[in-house]
Amino acid sequence: MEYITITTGFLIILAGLWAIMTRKNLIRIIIGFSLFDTGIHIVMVSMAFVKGGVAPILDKKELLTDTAHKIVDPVPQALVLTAIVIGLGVTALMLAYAMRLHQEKKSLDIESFKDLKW
Amino acid sequence: MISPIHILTIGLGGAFALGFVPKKAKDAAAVLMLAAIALMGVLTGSWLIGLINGESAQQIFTAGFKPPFSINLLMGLNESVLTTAVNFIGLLGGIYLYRNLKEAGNHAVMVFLIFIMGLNVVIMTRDIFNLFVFLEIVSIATAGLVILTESGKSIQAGFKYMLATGIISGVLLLGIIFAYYYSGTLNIDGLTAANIGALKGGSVALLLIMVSIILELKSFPANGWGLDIYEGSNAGIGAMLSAATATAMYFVLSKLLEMAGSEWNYWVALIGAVSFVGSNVLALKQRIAKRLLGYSSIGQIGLLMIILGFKDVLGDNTPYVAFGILFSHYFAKAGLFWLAGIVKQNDIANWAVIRKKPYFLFLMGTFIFALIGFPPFPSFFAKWELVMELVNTGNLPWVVAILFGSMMEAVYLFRWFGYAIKGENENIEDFKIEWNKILPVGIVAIALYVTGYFTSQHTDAGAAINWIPLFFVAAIFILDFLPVFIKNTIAIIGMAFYFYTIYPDLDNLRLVFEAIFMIGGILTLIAGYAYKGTRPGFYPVALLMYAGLTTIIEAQNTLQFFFGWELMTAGSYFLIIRGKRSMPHGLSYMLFSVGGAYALLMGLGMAFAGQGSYDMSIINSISYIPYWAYGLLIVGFLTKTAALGLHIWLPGAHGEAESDVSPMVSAILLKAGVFGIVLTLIGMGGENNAYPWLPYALGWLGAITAFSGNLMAVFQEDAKRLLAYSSIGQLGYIVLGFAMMSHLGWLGGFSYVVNHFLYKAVLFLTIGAVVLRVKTHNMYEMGGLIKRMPLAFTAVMIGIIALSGVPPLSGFAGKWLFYNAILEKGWYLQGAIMFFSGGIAFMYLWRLIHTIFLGQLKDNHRNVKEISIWFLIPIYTLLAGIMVYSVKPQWVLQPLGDIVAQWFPDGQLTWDGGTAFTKYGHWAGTAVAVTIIAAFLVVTALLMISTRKAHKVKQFDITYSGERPERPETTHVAYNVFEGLYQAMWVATIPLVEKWWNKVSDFLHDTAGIVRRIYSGNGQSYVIHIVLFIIVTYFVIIGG
Amino acid sequence: MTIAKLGYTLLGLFIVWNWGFLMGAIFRKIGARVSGRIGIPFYQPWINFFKSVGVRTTITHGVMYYLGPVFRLTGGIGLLFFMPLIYTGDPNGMWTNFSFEGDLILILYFQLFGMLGMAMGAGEGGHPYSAMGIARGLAQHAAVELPLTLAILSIAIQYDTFSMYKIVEAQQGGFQNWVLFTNPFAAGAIILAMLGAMGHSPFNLVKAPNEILIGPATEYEGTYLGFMQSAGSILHVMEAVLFMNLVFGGATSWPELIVKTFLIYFWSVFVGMVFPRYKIEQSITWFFKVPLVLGVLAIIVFSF
Amino acid sequence: MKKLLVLFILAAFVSVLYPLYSSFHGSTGLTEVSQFYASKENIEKVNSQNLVTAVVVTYRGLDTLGEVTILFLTAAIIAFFLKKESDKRTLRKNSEIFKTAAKLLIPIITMLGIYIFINGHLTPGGGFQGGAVIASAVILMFLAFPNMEFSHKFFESLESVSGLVYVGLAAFGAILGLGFLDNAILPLGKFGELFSAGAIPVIYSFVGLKVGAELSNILHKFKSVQADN
Amino acid sequence: MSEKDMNSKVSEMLARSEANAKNSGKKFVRPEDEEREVVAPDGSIIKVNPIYDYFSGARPEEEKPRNGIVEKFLNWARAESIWVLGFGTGCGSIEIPPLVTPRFDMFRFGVQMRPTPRQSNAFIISGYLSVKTLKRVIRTYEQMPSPKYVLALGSCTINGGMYYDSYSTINRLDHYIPVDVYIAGCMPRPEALLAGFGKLKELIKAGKAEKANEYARNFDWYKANQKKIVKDWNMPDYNW
Repeated sequence: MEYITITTGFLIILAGLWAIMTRKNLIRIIIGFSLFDTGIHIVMVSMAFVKGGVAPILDKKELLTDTAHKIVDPVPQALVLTAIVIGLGVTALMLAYAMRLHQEKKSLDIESFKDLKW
Repeated sequence: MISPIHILTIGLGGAFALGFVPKKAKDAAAVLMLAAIALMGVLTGSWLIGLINGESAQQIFTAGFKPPFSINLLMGLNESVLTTAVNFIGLLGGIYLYRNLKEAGNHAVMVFLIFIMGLNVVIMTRDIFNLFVFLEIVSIATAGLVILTESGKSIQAGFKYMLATGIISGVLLLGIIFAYYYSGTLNIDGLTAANIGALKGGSVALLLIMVSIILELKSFPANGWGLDIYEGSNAGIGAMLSAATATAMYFVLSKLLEMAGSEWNYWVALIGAVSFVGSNVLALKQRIAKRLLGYSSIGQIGLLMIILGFKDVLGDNTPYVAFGILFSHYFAKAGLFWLAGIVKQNDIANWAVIRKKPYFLFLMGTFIFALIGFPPFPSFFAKWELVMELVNTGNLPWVVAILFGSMMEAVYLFRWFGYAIKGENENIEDFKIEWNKILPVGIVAIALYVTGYFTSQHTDAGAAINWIPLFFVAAIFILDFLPVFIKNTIAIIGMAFYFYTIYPDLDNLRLVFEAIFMIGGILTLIAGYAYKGTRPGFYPVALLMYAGLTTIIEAQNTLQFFFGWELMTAGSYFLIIRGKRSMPHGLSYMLFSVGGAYALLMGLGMAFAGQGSYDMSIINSISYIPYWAYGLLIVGFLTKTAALGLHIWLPGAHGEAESDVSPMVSAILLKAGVFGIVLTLIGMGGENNAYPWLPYALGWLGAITAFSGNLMAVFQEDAKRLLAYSSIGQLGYIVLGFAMMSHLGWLGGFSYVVNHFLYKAVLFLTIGAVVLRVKTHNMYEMGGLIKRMPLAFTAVMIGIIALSGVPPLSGFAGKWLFYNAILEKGWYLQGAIMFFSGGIAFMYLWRLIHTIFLGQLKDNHRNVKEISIWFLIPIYTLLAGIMVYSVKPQWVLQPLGDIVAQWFPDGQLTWDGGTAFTKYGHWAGTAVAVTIIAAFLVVTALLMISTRKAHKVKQFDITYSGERPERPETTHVAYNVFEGLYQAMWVATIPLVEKWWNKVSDFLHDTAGIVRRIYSGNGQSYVIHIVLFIIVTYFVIIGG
Repeated sequence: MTIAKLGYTLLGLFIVWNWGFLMGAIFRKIGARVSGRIGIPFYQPWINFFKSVGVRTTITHGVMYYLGPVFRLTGGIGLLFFMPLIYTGDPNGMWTNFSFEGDLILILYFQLFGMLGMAMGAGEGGHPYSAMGIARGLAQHAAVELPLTLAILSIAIQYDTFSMYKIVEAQQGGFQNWVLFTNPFAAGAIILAMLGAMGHSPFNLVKAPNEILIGPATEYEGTYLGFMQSAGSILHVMEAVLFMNLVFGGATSWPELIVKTFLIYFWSVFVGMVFPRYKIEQSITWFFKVPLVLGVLAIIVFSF
Repeated sequence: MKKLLVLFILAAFVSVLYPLYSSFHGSTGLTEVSQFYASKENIEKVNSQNLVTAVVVTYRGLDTLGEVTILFLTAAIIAFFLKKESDKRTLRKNSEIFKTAAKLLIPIITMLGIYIFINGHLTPGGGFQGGAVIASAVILMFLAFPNMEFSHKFFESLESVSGLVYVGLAAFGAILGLGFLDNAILPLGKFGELFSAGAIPVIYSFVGLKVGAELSNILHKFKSVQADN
Repeated sequence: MSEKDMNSKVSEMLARSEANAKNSGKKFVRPEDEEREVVAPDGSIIKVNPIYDYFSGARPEEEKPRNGIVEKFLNWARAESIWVLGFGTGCGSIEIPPLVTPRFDMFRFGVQMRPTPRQSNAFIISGYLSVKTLKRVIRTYEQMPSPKYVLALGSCTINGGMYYDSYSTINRLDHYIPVDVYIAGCMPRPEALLAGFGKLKELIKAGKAEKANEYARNFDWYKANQKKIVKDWNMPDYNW
């Protein structure tokens, strides 16, 4: 199970990077970035998985005893929550930027924003 | 004391509270923000004071659990210093950006506040994921602040920044989660204990963490986005990024480096070195001020990374060194960015406009000198300590890299500064002054001086520095508004009094040089009375140079010596660049000086290595690769004496300087280099030293320098350049003399030192005064001035006779001693070259006196007056010195001989009355003078008797084949007089050295021009750089 | 002692002055006879001198113009003062003049004294040709000095002294002891460099008669000219004495001095009769070729 | 060509990541930290049924504070970045079915959101999730009633108030000496009930409100600058 | 400034001067001899008069011979040391070079050529003398130190010879400068010249060759004659 997710995660990371590095359209690049981020989140979640563990929500009585051996790791899950929100913020901001860039040059091609160089 | 966690409370609370401030009360929002930052500053500042006074560091636990189970923060000494610094600069930056923030509205104010708060937490946090979160806060806030003052460029820069930092933080996150996976903890101390680097995957996780932090520091070459943001954003934001963010990130790196383990030290240092050198080389080609500052910031961070990488080597000194560099960078870079915002000029050539408000120029100079590491700024002491320790531990390649990078930095910063001082500024719009923008700049400038002073007090060697001359300079600087007459009097009295108080403490060797520096200084300052007005800026810089010179003489330890050396360099740089056309020459002077100073620094480092002391006596017993050490010291000093190969700065610098500055920099300043060489050669162990090849090479260098300097002088059309080249030649003699390492050679050298001071001061002062009258340097535009300025002519005549070494005047003493020394030493070919140089010298001397004073008087000079009395006073005082020396050479040579006898005791020179005897020959100076003068007088009397009725004719009463000349210009043979000699010897005048240095310069600039094309401006390629950087570091560090 | 010495020296000066005039006349005469003329009477230089001194009007361009001939004549006289003329075996002998005041280096540098003064004096005359002549002269002088210095240094190494007297002393006892034979490279360099120092054709572009009038002296007339003629005659003899002392074993008596200086002078005149005038760059290049190589060889032979 | 280069770079990057991947072998147990969180005494000390929430709000509460700050920051930046409002657009009228459905759904979605964050310490979900659900209601509102005037003042005030309360609660702990963000400043209550886990539900509620307000704000800004082209 | 510009400027100046001369009725002055103004380094204006400012121009004075024996000795020396100024002023200069050949060999008489007037005491006016050359002759003659002697070679110097009616040559040399010895003929051969030298020697030794003093004594007369014939007089009255 965890191998599937972690493999998927890494593949999504690579796909995201591919998009960032090859696409010309800003929106696609942002999507690529989103993919990259998501891939990392998936990798993070994979870390949390413990064979045979259940979600760390102690809504059943039996979970309250020897909890540590029955649940999956809550920490990466907490981390991924934070990471997702951060990714959301960054993506939102990037989109805002893309909008403004489009207003500036009426183009979404990343090649057309090279006023600063060298 | 209040818990540091309330920084968060204040920062976030303030930010959230800002939401309630009505949109229209713009001032209220900005003031609230400043108050919040100030409050954070007070909080951290109180911690700083407390921790300095011995309180223990405090751990802050959140959520009531101990780490590693909850996030904890640490407030230690380092943290308190850095958070205080961040809040301080944040406050100043807030003040600077007051208007921008106010106009941008509440939201922008919030962002700024959160930015500062985020940096505080980044510094304090001890949890790696928390670090990630707050790093994201900082970078998102940065992305927001970039567009504070919106332009197309800033938005582009912001987007690239977001893209790049997005990738970097993704990588960081990946690293963090795997680190957690391997170690089971997110606490930095826990991770340190877990030593995850030892595992296969763990090492990669560690690599990802480290590399992403390094990338966040905008390491070369994956830093195009960083440069864009420096260039694209508001200057005030640039200042924040460069000062505050970089400071915080640097501390993060140091935190994580502990976690990564000592094997990472090397890699961090390596990446730092690549970054430092690469970024500074690339900056060479840069002409946009803010981007230039960006390159420089990245370079400085690279340097700091090197320091971090060597923290084991530096040991307890690491904070001292790191903070020294960091604070110089922090204040200076913030100041420069702010200045960039005030001046509002992109192209560095347009910065000439800053001169319209001179105190801004002063501020800029302060920052630039602080960045390069001149005294009295903290970076000077830090760099000193760094180099000393690195050399001490044998890390020479690193020192070379550091010094090379610093050199490159000096190139572009001084080029920029040169534009500011001397560039064309008539057509550039003046900039406006806003008080809220000046205040922070002024504060950081003052802070630089203050921190510099306190940094110096930190070490024993630094505490020994005599600050009195500098305070005198500062006092003169404050009194700069006074007229010349008053300042000049103060300066002369001050110098005279200082000389009077210190001369009893000096040994004879130092007394000779101190007398040249001080008495020469006073005499040349007397000439300053000829100037009118306030002559702004002259006295502080002139006295700065003299302060440096006297510090060199008085130096008890090598740090003091180097301190004085750099002060002198700075002072003389400003003096030189005062000339009308001296911008390029000022630059090359500075670069050679800086290069020489670095050679010196390295040499002194080698002296320090193995001896562990800074006392001046360590030069006498260098044990660590002494050949190199002495060689480097000599090369360092040779840049000041303008030996061939290192001379190209001199002609322009001396030639274009002001009339009374030329003698200062030629007759006096060059002796500082000689003093250094003397010290080095003494250190090498006198006659039977263990390094025979060094003096041998030095001797040849001196001879060839004498030859080519003199030959070049022959072909000059510019009187002052002629004298400048002549100085090169004369210094060649001096170097040759000392290189002989014998009693006679040294006596000859000393004789030349005294003599060169006397006659070169006379010549430069006189020619300078003439130039002031006729307003041109070109000799062919003068002529026949003997009729108008007989006193000046007499001075020059005596000066050139003394220089040429024709008996009976004093120059012959040196020549005579030289030949005896040469015969004794067996350096015949050098001696022959020297004699040949003397013959060549004769040509330029004749040219000097002929084309200026003899021949035809030009029409427009018919009414020029005799040179100013204020020039004549020092000139004739010096002439009196020459005459005394000529008639009674034993009065000068015997004391000099006693000095030399300390190291070269065997008395090859004996005195019998007024006659000097060596093994080879004899010379009775007084008798020769009497004989010649008597013969001269008898012949004169005879001629006067027989031509008593001579008719005095005018300038065109010459035989002209029955015709009459048309104009003085066409009758005066002055232009290209030595064409024949040139046709015979043009081969020797090819400026190979200059070509070589030009090639070097072109190569570096071309390299920079090519390499910097990787910064294509495309955000995507920056991502590729980042990924490549990770890949390369992976393959280099972990290796496949 | 010193007074007596002064007397002898002045007597020597008188002899040298006259000998210089006579030698000049003899060579004019020889030159005339070579071309089939009768030539000037041998006393012509004296007549010329007196005529020059006896002009009725004279001009002056200024103080330095005035002092030019003074410098030149003082240069000649001083050279004689510092040069031991006749070797008598006594270092303080009467004909050693004032050579106790200085050695060979003093002589070498003092040669420049007259040149410098003349250069400045001619400069104030304001005539363009004077300046040209001086410029050429200085350039050529520098080129001559290089091989000359090398050769002199070589001799100094050979005898381990800079003292002119000792150099002469060491060459006594037969012509086989002369530097000419003991140090042929140095002698060769000196003999060739001497041509330049004497200023005859092909190295007479300083005066270059009829090209730049007569160079530095163009504006000088009357008494000035007389002084310069005197200085010229003294300097010619003294140059010859210098080379005689250096290379040809000095002189033990006045006749020997006269014969030797005559021959030395003859050498330069002989070359002058044969070769046409060099241009300045040709002249300099020539001195950098043969004499320089000889000089360097002389140094190498005696320093290793 | 460039793509080939990128492919090559990616291949190299894979080789960087490969050791991570290859050394990953799943987890067989909890880490030391997680075991600490899952230990009985600590469960009782925090008294939150949802362990993830306990970690998010308490143990790693500072991260959450930072995360809220990031959203706040993003909203603020977008607010002053996109402050230029473009002209009103003329949009096609929405169908009646859509509008009616929206009217029906918006309160329900909002309710769901509120439910999620109030019960964050008991069931999966929490402040962020709840806030996001609320924001989706706002999106629906924008889509259904594009011309409706929208008071962002309210959202901004809500945002600030929630933030202040959050920071206040956090600092309160520190002032009380319990620790910054300690949830024990409020009574812990009975395990598994709504009023349990001390300050967690309160904090999470305000987080939810804040996130909802912030996301709505962001969306509103995006909407208001959209031009017709 | 290119050559073309220079030429056009010069011709412009020339035209202006000519026009000025025509309009004002004054004498023609070459453009380069016009008064001009130069700017001193301190910015003040200096007026330059090229004809007078550069020259001393003082009148010559009679130089009394010394007393008795001294003067006799000096006269003998002067006679035995005749230094001729080597300027060829007319067609007869072709007769001078043979004097240095073995056939004539003037050196044996103490005669030799000098390239500069400062060092010469004899001046050979060799044949016809154009007005243009006369100006140069006058300047050169005046620059020679006294005592100085003039040998007029050929009949043209006596009465104009075959050019007696030429518009551009002078008829009588002794109207302009005093002449010591005339050597008649057209042209006289070098032998005649040698004979002339012999005559000059006699005169000098007898103390009769005091024409330089005569020139000083009758300076105004000579000057008036000279200025009458030399139209563009652009020198001071006496050239030192």
